[in-house]
Amino acid sequence: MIKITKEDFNLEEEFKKIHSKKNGAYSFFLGTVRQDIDDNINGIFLECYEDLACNQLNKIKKDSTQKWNLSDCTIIHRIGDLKISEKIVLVITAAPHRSDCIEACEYIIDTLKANVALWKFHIKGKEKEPVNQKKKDLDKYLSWSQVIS
Amino acid sequence: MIKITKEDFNLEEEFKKIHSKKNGAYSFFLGTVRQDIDDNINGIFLECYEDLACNQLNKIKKDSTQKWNLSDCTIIHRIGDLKISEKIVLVITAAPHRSDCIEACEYIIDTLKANVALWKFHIKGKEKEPVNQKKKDLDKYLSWSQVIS
Amino acid sequence: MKITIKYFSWVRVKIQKSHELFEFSDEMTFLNLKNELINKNSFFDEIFKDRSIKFFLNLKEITDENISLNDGDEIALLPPVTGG
Amino acid sequence: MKITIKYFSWVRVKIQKSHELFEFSDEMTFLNLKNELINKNSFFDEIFKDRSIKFFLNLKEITDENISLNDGDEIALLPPVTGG
Repeated sequence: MIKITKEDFNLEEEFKKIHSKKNGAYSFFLGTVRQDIDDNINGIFLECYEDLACNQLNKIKKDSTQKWNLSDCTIIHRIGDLKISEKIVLVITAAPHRSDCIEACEYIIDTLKANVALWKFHIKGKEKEPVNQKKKDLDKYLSWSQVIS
Repeated sequence: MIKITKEDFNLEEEFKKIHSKKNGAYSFFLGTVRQDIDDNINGIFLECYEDLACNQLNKIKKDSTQKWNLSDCTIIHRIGDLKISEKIVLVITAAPHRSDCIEACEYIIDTLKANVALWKFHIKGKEKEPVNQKKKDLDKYLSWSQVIS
Repeated sequence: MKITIKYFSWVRVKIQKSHELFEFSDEMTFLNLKNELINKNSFFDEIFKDRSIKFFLNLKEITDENISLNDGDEIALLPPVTGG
Repeated sequence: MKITIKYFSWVRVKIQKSHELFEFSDEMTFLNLKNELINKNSFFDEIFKDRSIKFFLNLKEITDENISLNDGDEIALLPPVTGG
């Protein structure tokens, strides 16, 4: 399942949707709004080009399912205003064996961060400041090019 | 938190216990009882040398927390009789940034599989057959020796 | 011919709108459009010189600037993404 | 001197008990204990020849067979683990 939503989600409920007796291994990545010590923020705002982002997420799901032989995969991304410590993004990968789902889960979050039409803003008082892309996120994504191609 | 238990657990509840605004990233590994197509089983039985297993899990937690600068870590392992598709093991790692918690989570489950006093049995009718250690699990664990030392 | 242009992230903040509808009488390519826009507003000069911005036409990344545009097309200006 | 021996996995299944209490009158090392057990039951010969089995004394892996044993010690025979 691919979902872009303003709503919060529950990890146990999302697991139940993907849970199957044919799988022995599930890997989850959960990103939340971190209280940065250096950079005092009240929360974040997430902007999305939804039609494009859905296409991009579906392509990531398809590529990773083929490459790692996943049984299934969930990607949920929140949009809009989020407070400190709220959930932002959830990736769940399911497979018969663990190495596949662990590697695929990391690939998915790394690719999402570098390649899906979502933009983060720091909320400081009434201001929303666009967050710059981190070089290390781009480098991490590029490091997969040998694995996936 | 380290827990060896007969009781089931809820992913959202376990996340809430480890959730903190200082973390932006959580990695989960969940192992469940898989319905093996080749090898018809009714479920599994998990035996444990609890005093030793607790010591070993605490050491894994301590090592991985230091090595990857984790904020926190949860390891729950079920024991006793488990039916097909029931949860067996949960690892949650929490860190400010994702690469740390993803790598640490994989280290923890790989180390647990090769190095903690737990033994799996396949339940077939009224028989409980000890499961053999897989060479690939041992090899995977040994592959970490360069990372952790 | 009507072309919608969508703006995201700092581009949207700077131009103070999320999208804009432009009308052109002639047939045109994306390269023609770029020149038209730069003529209308010097802001676009900065945008089209910024190598980090990607351009999408109807949800597909533009790889050839000579691609023809059609009535109802949607073009998006995408700064580097920062989700996750 | 009383020594408890704990059995796990296929060792427990084969010996049909999870633990056993042995009494010895003399001071002894783990090496002495191994020989005593092999004398009592030839099953232990198989166990002590199996390089995959690990031996723990009071939750610490035995690395030196000449380690002295004390009253109340707990020794565990651990086949390769298969949790997770």
